[in-house]
Amino acid sequence: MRARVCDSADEAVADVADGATVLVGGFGLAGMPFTLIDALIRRGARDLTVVSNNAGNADVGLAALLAAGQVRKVVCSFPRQSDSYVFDGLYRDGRIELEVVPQGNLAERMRAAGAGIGAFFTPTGAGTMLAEGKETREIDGRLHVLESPIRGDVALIAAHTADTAGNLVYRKTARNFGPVMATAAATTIAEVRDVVEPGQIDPEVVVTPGIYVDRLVRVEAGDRA
Amino acid sequence: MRARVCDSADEAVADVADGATVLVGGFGLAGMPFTLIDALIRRGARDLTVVSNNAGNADVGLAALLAAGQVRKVVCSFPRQSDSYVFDGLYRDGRIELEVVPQGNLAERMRAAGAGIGAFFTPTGAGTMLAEGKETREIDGRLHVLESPIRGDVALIAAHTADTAGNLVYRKTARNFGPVMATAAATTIAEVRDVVEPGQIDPEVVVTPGIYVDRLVRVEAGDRA
Amino acid sequence: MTRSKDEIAAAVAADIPTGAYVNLGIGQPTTVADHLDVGHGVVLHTENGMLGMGRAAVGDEVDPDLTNAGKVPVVETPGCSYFHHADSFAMMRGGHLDVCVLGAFQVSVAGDLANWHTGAPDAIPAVGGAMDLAIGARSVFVMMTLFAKDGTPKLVPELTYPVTGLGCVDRVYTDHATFALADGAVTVVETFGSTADELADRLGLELRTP
Amino acid sequence: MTRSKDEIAAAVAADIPTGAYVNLGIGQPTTVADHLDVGHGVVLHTENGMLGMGRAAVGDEVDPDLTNAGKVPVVETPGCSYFHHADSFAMMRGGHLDVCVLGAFQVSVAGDLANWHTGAPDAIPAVGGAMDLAIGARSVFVMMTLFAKDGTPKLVPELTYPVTGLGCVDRVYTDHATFALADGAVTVVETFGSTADELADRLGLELRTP
Repeated sequence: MRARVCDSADEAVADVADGATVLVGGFGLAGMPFTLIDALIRRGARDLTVVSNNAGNADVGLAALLAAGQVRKVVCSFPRQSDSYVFDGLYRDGRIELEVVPQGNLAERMRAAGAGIGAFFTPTGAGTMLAEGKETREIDGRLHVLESPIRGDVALIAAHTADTAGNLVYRKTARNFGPVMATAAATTIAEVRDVVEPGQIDPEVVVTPGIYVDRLVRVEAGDRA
Repeated sequence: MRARVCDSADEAVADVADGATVLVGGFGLAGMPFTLIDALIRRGARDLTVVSNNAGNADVGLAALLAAGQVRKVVCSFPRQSDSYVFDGLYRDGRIELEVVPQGNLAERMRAAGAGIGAFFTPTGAGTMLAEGKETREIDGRLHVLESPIRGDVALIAAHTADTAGNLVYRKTARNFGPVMATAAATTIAEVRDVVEPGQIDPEVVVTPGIYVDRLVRVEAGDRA
Repeated sequence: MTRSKDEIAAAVAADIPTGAYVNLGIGQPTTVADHLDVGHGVVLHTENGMLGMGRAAVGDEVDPDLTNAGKVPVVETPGCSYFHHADSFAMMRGGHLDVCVLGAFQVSVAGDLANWHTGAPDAIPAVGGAMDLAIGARSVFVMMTLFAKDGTPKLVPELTYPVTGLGCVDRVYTDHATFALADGAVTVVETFGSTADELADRLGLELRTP
Repeated sequence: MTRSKDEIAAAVAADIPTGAYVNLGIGQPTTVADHLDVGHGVVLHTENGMLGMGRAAVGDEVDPDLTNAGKVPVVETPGCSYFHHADSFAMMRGGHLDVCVLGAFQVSVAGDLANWHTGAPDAIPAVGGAMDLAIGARSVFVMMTLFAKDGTPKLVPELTYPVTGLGCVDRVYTDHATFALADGAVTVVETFGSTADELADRLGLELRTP
């Protein structure tokens, strides 16, 4: 169904339920959907599983969501950063679960969810403690591990421009996980700096086709942390 | 290594060896690399395995390569078309082998080759005669079949514009298999209508990053059949 | 009176919700587009890498770089997009299309589909995107005549033709009736020129009525 | 005299061929860029979705939407391109990068790499793209000190730290020597301040000389 342009971020996330798996775009701060995360904090949904590359920086965005006590588990590749003190504290206090996934497997597992691939053999992580308990197989003389899709109930992503058909374009390395997460969630919500009419984005340069986008929220550039 | 702009298509395909697996872009005639195929016919490499969506139309492009008797086996999704009489004749005479692969598995198997995925479980084709002899597994209540990567020794593709860093953009539905095949071959050769300097293609709109492209041949729009 | 092909296409179109993402395959099902509000209410996907496909191109609109899955030149609609083949089939396989419409040689009561290969020893097999569409779309609609030219039923207890996809068909639109398939049972939605009982007799199947 | 960090970086750079596609990970290895002809001879890949990454951004060049894998703002080079994360890691895993340069806690004589986790019970595990880089690039170069601060060798018979990747390291550049690893054997390429025999003694390893 066509993308719906919401009046507010609060409206966009109003049905995110307790216990939901939420895919959160961004690599560090680039591409992080700050406005949607802030709305999710106001929404107050709890017991969330968050899938994101990092586990929050400083006190903004994902870190603020963690600080609000709404997240039960983080699935990410790199929680430990110089300014990830919110996560660090929760983790050391035993108040949050952590599943570390190699970054390429994290991306590929979400891609598999979006692409209808049931499971895939990857050499990444094979023979390491992150593959413990998982099926392995030697293929062409190389050890592979079988990895499964990661699906989201909802994806919160940030893009640059959308049209009202839901097509998205991104900006520079802020693209990162957005296009993959958009395919992997039952409901995808994108915050964008501009919303234009269908036909105003060249069909050759669309990165995320509108079929993957359910809701749009326009944010002012100044809304960004 | 950086893409090399060849003086001619003949130079570009000069090292395609007998017995090579050649990925050939195009869906029907759209995106078919006519100029490179004609050069491959002049080159005369034999005993080729061709991977392409179709098995040639009328007497041009891939059909001409088949007619020249250079192809031992075709791996494709849809050989039977109203004007595929060259293939039909060879096949009925027992002079060419055929492996039929569901179109999405064909694309995904080449994507796996390019992406370093050892094998993947797909629901497409599971339980059909095209999955006979292949490993199957029920995942989340659904039957899947394990499919393996398809690698090429060389990919021949057509794009619209390249820069000398090898970055490619395509045009409309002529994009089709080009970007996937470019990732799946040891050597990728692209015929393009224009070659520009690095920086003249917006980095946001590059479809095939230059890392996947080894050789470029400029063709006049009028060179197309 | 049985339904004409055009009436069948119109019936399929009437069951496609506004805003749906739809793939019409190749051949007969593409005529469903004539009954859809394409480019506004409904968005057409074509397997060769486009969402927002428009109608057939005419005259100067014909562009060899822009065709549908049947290699017929088409036009763009506002808001369309292009993507490569792996992305296009990821979209199909990943369950993102709301509806696809396919022709068939046979459909079984379990929703198994046969539409890619007659199994005849001299036939050249060609599958294209049929298996991907069969298992990928949220709803799979089949358009076909209910009986082959020799009178043999095409809605059958079990397939005798090679399988395209297992348990994938949701609705079957034919000249004689529309059927809904679920949980191994066939429900007659509406009939044309026969009663449900008469069809059950001719088909040799148990048919439910709504 | 042993080599300085900058001399190690220069030695790594000298072994990277013109035209190579290279990933320099995060941290110390990124200093190799200072010794490369980036944007002309060598093309840098960054895991967060860019090929043709340029130098660190300064002043008005800083753009929060354009960073390297260490989240440091960078600039574009002509001919660069952007892509999403699954495509970026497909590029890495698919063996398309010529060289990647990584730091390490330990490297074994078999080329096994440990660089992501100390295994300490109070450490928060964080792997990032290290495992993808370790198994993906055609050549994996490690930059490290040859001995830990307590004097323990970091080139070892077998890893005691958790594995990042098995049999993946091709060359090890250290303050004391450069080593080439192949087929379970270690060859000393050049030494600084010690002889190969002295290093073999300190490491407790059999070292070949070219």
